[in-house]
Amino acid sequence: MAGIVKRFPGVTALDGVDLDVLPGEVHCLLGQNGAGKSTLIKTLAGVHTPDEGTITWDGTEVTLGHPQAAMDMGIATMYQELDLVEGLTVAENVFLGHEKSRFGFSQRSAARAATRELLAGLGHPEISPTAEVGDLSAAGQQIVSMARALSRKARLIVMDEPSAVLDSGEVERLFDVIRQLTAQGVAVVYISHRLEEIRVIGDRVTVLKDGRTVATGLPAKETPTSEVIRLMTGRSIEYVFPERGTTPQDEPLLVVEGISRRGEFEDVSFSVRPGEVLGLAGLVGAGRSEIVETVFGARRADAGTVTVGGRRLRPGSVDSAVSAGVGLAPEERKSQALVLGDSVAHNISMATLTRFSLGGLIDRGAESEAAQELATSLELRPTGITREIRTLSGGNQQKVVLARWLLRGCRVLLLDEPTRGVDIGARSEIYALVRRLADDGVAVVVVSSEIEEVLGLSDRVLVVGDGQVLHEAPATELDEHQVLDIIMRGDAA
Amino acid sequence: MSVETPRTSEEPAGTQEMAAPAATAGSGPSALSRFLGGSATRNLGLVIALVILCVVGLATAGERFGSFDNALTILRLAAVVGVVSVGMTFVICGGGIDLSVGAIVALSSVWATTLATQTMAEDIHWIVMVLTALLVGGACGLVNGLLVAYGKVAPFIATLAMLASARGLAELIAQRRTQIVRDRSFIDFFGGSVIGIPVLVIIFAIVAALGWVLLNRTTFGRRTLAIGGNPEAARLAGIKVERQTAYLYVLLGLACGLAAVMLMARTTTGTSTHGQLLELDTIAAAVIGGTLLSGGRGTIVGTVLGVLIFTTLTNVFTLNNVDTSTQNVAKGVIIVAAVLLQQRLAARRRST
Amino acid sequence: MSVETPRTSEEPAGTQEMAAPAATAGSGPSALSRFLGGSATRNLGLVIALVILCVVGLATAGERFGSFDNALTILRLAAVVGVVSVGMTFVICGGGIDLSVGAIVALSSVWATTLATQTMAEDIHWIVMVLTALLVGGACGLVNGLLVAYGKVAPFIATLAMLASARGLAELIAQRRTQIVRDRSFIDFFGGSVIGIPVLVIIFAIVAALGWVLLNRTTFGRRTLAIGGNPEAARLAGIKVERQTAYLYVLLGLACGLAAVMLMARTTTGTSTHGQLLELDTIAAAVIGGTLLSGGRGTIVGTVLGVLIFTTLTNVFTLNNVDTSTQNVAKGVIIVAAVLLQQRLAARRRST
Amino acid sequence: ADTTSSDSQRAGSSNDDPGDKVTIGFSGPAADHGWLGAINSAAQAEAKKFSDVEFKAAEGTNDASQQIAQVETFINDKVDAIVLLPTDGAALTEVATKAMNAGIIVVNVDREFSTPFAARTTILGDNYGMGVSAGTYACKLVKDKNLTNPVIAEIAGIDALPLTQDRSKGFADALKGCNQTVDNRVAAEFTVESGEKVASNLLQAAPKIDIIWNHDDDQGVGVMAAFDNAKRNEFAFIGGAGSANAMRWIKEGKMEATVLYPPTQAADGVRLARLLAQDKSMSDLVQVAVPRRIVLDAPVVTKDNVEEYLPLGFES
Ligand SMILES: Nc1ncnc2c1ncn2[C@@H]1O[C@H](COP(=O)(O)OP(=O)(O)OP(=O)(O)O)[C@@H](O)[C@H]1O
Ligand SMILES: Nc1ncnc2c1ncn2[C@@H]1O[C@H](COP(=O)(O)OP(=O)(O)OP(=O)(O)O)[C@@H](O)[C@H]1O
Ligand SMILES: [Mg+2]
Ligand SMILES: [Mg+2]
Repeated sequence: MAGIVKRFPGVTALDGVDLDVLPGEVHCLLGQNGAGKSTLIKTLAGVHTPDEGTITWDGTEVTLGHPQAAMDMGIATMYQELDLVEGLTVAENVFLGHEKSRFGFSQRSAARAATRELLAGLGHPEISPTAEVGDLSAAGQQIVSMARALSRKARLIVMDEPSAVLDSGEVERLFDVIRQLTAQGVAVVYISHRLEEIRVIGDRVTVLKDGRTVATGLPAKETPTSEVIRLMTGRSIEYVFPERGTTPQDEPLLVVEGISRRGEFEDVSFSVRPGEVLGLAGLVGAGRSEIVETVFGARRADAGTVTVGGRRLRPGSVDSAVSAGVGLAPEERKSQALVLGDSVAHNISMATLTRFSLGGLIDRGAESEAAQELATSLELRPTGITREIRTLSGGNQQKVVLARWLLRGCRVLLLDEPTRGVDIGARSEIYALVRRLADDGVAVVVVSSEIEEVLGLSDRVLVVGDGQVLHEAPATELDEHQVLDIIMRGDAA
Repeated sequence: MSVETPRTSEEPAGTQEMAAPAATAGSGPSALSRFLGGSATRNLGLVIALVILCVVGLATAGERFGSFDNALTILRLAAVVGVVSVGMTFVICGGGIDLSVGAIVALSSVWATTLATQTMAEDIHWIVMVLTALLVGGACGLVNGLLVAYGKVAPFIATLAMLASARGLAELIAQRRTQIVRDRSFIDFFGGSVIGIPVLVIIFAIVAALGWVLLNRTTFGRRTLAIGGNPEAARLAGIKVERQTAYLYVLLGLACGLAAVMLMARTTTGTSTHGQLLELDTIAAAVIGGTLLSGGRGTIVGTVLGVLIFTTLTNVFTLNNVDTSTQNVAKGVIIVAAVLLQQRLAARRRST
Repeated sequence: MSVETPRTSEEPAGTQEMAAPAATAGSGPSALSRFLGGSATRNLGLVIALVILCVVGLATAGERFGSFDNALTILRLAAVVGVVSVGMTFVICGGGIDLSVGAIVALSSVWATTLATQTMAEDIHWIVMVLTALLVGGACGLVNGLLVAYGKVAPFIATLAMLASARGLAELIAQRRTQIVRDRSFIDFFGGSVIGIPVLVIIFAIVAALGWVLLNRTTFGRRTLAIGGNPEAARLAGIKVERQTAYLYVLLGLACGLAAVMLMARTTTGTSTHGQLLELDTIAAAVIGGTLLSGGRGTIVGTVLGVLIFTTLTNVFTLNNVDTSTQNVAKGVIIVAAVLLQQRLAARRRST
Repeated sequence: ADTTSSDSQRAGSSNDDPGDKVTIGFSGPAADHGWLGAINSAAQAEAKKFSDVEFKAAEGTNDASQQIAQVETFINDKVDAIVLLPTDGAALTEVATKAMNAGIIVVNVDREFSTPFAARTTILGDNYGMGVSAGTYACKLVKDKNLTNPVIAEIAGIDALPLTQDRSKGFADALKGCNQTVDNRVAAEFTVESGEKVASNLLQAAPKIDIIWNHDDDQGVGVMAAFDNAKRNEFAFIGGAGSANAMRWIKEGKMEATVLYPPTQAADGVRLARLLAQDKSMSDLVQVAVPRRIVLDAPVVTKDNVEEYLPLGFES
C-alpha cells in the first residue's frame, strides 16, 4: 500500500500512508488512538475505498470495491469492532459469506464439523458451533472472529486489536496460532496497544501518527520501547504506574456482602475504603463483569447486600446505585455505554443531566462547557464535542465513558476493563486519573484481564476464578505468577 | 457553511434509517439552521420540497392556492394530524411505535360526547369535555406504556391490541352512532379565531413549540433520545428506562385526547370512525421528517414539515380537481422523489 | 429439560423485542422442538395459545367448530394471509418492512383480470393470468427493493409510497370496477380439492414448507438473518447486503402475486379493494410469531402459528355470534394476554 | 314497488304467524358507517319480531375473503337461509352459488351478484338510480333558479367501491339531461372526519358553488361542519342515504334535499328469507311466489315531503 489517503467529512483519517507486508511475517501496526490504524486496514479489506493511493498485491495494482473482492484475493480481516451477527450461531458466523453449501442449500453438519475443528485448533473446543454468538462473552466472540478469519484460508490475515479482550493465557494461544500461520507463509498484520506483545510476536513495525506513516519496517525486537513511544506520540512517556498514596484507614465506603447470582458467581464479599483502589484479577469468563454489574444494580443479586456509605442499595436498581454515588464504566462500550448516534457532549452528560437543568430545562452552555473541559483534560482526539461519537476511534470512545462518570463526581467508581483498546499515552493518563480520583477520596474498583495492570494500579487485589473469590491480598504482596497460580489451583484459599 | 459531521457512506442498507446525516449543532451554524432542529441539511430538503409544492400550487391554482384563506385551510387540516404527529415523534424517538393513535382519538371523542359527559358539561362548563378527552387519551396511553415498558410487550403488538380494543370500545359506547356536540360555546371557542388565526392552528403551534422545547432543551427530551438510541446504555447511565418509556406513551395519549377535542370542534361530532388511518399519517409525517424508526433521532421541525407537506399535497391536488386514484399514484411518486432528492442534496452539501 | 443458554434479564425495555429468549438449538433438543424453528420455547407458547383457542371453540361451538369442514374453512381463510406472511417474515428478518403488500395484491389481481389478460388467457391457458399476477407482484417488489437497497429510502417510506401508488394504479386500471374472472377452469383448479384438501391450503402448505427450507437450510436464509441482525457485519463478511435486500422484497412481491391468484380464485374477481389492511394482518402474524421487527430473528413456524391464531380467533367469534365491537375489544385483550402468558411461560421454563 | 315500509299492518295474511323454526345467517360489510349500522340493526330487529327465527349475524367485514369464510361457515352450519349484503357482489358470487347448491336459500341484498343463479331473491338499493335522482333534482334546481353556468360539485364516498362509481355515473348522466357537468369532484371515506377534510379543500377549490351533491349523509355531518367552519352556504346542498340528521337539516332549511337509500333492505331480506325458508309467498302480490328481483326506489326527500319520510331516517 502506498500513499493511501482517506478523507471522511471533516477529518482526513489517512493522509498518505505506506505499508508493505512480506509473506510469512508478522507486521505490527502501531499508533495512538485515532491514528488511523483501523481505517487503514479497512481500506485494505475493501471496506473503504481510498481517495488516493494504490494497493499492490502480488506485484499487480488492485482496486478493492467490496470486502468480497479482498477476501477473494486472500485477505481476511478480524475487525476491532466485533463483526459478528449475534442472532446466528457460531458455525453460521464463521462461514458467513462463504457458506458451505451445495446448490444454495447449506451443509450444516459440514460447517459445524469444520467450525469445531477450527475452534479446537484455537484451543477452544468448549465453544459449541451451535451456540448463539450473542450468548458468548466478548472473549468467546473474539475467538469466533478468529476462527472466521482462519476459515478463509487467507494469505494475509489482518488482526485489529485481537488481544484487547483476551487474558494472558488466551494471548499465548493466539500467538501459537500466529506462529503456525507464519510458518506456512501466511502474512499477519497485527495491531495492538500492548507494546510487550509486539516484542514477542512482531517481526517488523510500522508506526502511524495522525494518519501518516512516521516509521516503517522497524525491527520489532530491537527497536527500543521509548523510541516507539516517541514515534507514536511525539513525546516520551514514562510508562509507569502512578505512585500509590497511603490509603486512609477510614470506614469502608462500599461494602459488598455475600452476593450471589445463580450460575454466575457465588458468595462474593468485599469492601472498598474511600481513597482505595481495589483490583479484580482473573481470567476472562471468571465472572468479574457480572460481579461489578450486580454491585451496580444492573443485574439483580439472588442473595446478599450492597451498601454504600452505610446505605443499602436496592437490589437490581441502577438508579439507587447512581443516586448513592456509584458509577460504572461497563465492559462493552458500544452496546452498554454509548448512544452511538449522539454527540460526544450528550454522551458525557448523560448521567448528569439534572445538574445542568433547572426545572427540566437544560442549560446547554454549562453542559457543553463542562463536557469540553473534560474532553480537553482527557486529551480526546479529535477534541470537538459536537462530533457524533460513532466517528471516534475505539480508545477515544472509552475516554468518553470515563468522562461521563468523572463529570458526575462519583464516590464509588466501578471500572470494567477501563483501558481496553486505549493507547499507551492515554493509558498512563487513565492510570494517573484513577489514582488522582482515589486520592480525592473516591473508592475505585478496577476489573482487568491484564494482571500487570491490576497489580500496578490497585492497592488491594481480589483474585476471582470461576465465580468465586479465590484470594485477597495487598497488591504489593502479589506478582503475576502468584496470581496465575492461584487461578490455576482454582479453589478458594 | 455547514459544520455537520456527517456519517460515512457505509450506511447499512435495509435499516430503517434516513440516509441523510444529522448535523450536530456546532458552534457555527446560523440561527436559522439551528432552529431547523439542529439538522439543517435534512430539514432544508423538506423546506425545498414544501416550497416546490407551493410553487406548483401557485402555478396551477393561482390565487385560489395563494389566498390567505387557503393557507388557513391547509393549516387547520394539518392541525389535528400535527398534534398527534408531535406526540408520535417522541414515542418513535424513544424507540417505540404506536399504532393505536387513531383508535384512541376515536375513543376519546366518543367518551367526551356521551350524553352523560355532555350533560355534565352543560351543568358545569365545556372544559369537562376537554378534560374527559384528555383523561381517556392519557389513560389509553398509560395502558400502552405500562404494557410496553413493564409488561415488555413489543410496542407493535401492544398498540395493535389497543387499536382493536379502543375502537371496539368506542363503537360499543357510541352504539356506532355519530354523537353530535351540543355545546355551542365549545364549538365556538375551538372553531373561532384569534386575530385572524384559527384557534386550532394556534393549538397546533403551541403543541409544536412545546414539543420542540421538550425534545431539545429538557432532560426529558435528552432521556427520550438516549433510551431510543441505546436503551442498555441509558439504563447503565442511571436513566429509568421503563418509566421514561411509559411517560412517552402517556404523552402521546394526551396528544390524542387533544386531537380528539380538536376533531370534535371541527366536525361537531364524536364518533368511533374518527382518526381512521391516523397512525399511518402520523408515522409517515414523522419518518419523512427525519425521525429514525429505530429510535434515538428525530426533530419536531421535521415532523411539522412532514405534516405540512402531506396536507399541502392533498390541497393542491384537490384544487386541481385530480381524481383520487391519480392522486394516490402521484403521491407515491412524489414521496419517493422528495426523499431521493433530499438525499442527493444532503450528499452534495456534505461534500462541500 | 431445556438446553437453552438464556439471555440475561436485562432486556432493554422499549425495544421491539419479544421478551422470550430464543433457545439455541444445542445438541440436546428433541426433534419436535427443533422443528418448531429452533426456538421451541417461544413457539410452544403459540401452540398453547392455539390449543386454548380450539378448546374454547369446542366448548362454545362444539361440533360446529370441531368439524372437518370448519377446519378447512379456517385453513382456506388463512391461506391467502399466510402466503404473504411467509414472505413478510423474510423481509422483516432482513431488517425491512413492507406496508404495500395489500396494494400489490390488489394491483396484481386487477392486472391479471383485465380484459386483455383474460382474452390472452382464453387463447392460451389460464396460466397466463397466474404469470401476469406473479410478474406484477414481482415487479412491484423489485421497485420496493431497489428503492430500499440502492436508493437508501427507508423501507417504511418506500413501501408507503408503493402502497399509495399501487392501489391508485389498480383503481385506474380497473376503473374502480370489479373485474370478474371468466375462466372457469382457473377457478375450478384453484377452488378445487385434492384428496379432500383444498388446493389453496395445499399452496399455503407448500409455500410455508419452502419458506422454512429457504430460511433455515439455505445460504439465502442465513444471509437474510445476517443482514437483518447486523448489516455492517454482514457487509464485512462479504455479503452483498444491497442485493440480498432487494431479493427479499422481490420474494415478498412474488408472494403477493401468488396471494392475488389465490384471492382471484376465492372471490372470482380482481379488484382494487382486494387485500385491504393485509399489511397489518401479515406484520402482526409475523411479529406475534416471534419475528423481531428490528430484524435478524424470526421463524416460519411461528408466523404460520400466528396466522392460524388470528384466523381461528375470528372463526370462534363468528361461530359464537359475537358482535364486531365486542370482538375487537376481546381481540385486543386476548392478544396482550397471550403475549404476556407466553413471556411468563418462557421465563418459567428458562429457570428450570 | 316500495317495500321499504314493510310494516306488519298487512292484514289478511298469515305470513307473520309462527311457522317452522328457521335459522337465518346474515353477513354484511363492517358496520363502521351509519347506514350500514342501520342495515344491521334493522335486520336484527326484524329477526327479533319472529319467534320462529334463529338469527346469526356474522362479524361485519370489508374483506371479501373474510366474508367468503363466513358464508362457508354458514354452509357448514347448515343454516336454512342466508341474507347476504356482499362487500363486493362479484366476489361473493361463487360462494353464494355454492350455498344455493347446498340447498340454502340466499337472499342477495344491495350489491348484486354477477349471476342470477347465486341468489333466490335479490333486493337492490339503486345506486345508479340514486345518482340519477340527485342529478335530476339538481337539474330542476338549475331550471327553477334560472342558473346560467352553475358550478356543480360532488362529494363522493369511498371512490374505490363500484357503488360509488354507479352513483357518480347516475349523477353525471342525469346532469347531461340539462347540459350540465360536475365541475369539482372529491371523494371522502364515508366518515365524518373525511367528509370534513375533503369538503374543506373543496370549498377552497371552488370559491363559488351553486349545487353540491354529497353521496352520504354520514360523512355529510362532517361536510356540514366544513361549511360552517368556512361560513359558506351560498349553494344548494343535496345529501344522500337519508339519515335522520339530514331530514332534520331539511326541516331547518340547512339542506336542500336528500336522496333516500333505504337502510331497511336487509330487514326486508330477513323477512323474505323467512318466508322462503318456510315455503310461503308474498301476500301483497298477486303472484304466488316471492319475486326474484326487487329494486328499491331512490326518492328525493325535500322540505315538502320530509315529514313523511322522517320515520325512515336512520340515526347515524
Ligand atoms: N466513519 C468515520 N467517519 C468519520 N470519521 C471517522 C470514521 N472512522 C474513523 N474516523 C476518524 O478517523 C480517524 C482514525 O480512526 P481509526 O479508527 O482508524 O483510529 P485507530 O488508529 O484505529 O484508533 P484506535 O486505536 O482507537 O482503534 C479518527 O480521527 C476517527 O475519528
Ligand atoms: N466460551 C463461553 N461460552 C459460553 N458462555 C461463556 C463463555 N465464556 C464465558 N461465558 C459466560 O460468560 C460469563 C462470564 O463471562 P465474562 O467474560 O463476562 O466474565 P469476566 O470475568 O467478567 O470476563 P472479563 O475478563 O472479560 O471481564 C460466564 O459465567 C459464562 O456464563
Ligand atoms: Mg482502531
Ligand atoms: Mg467481563
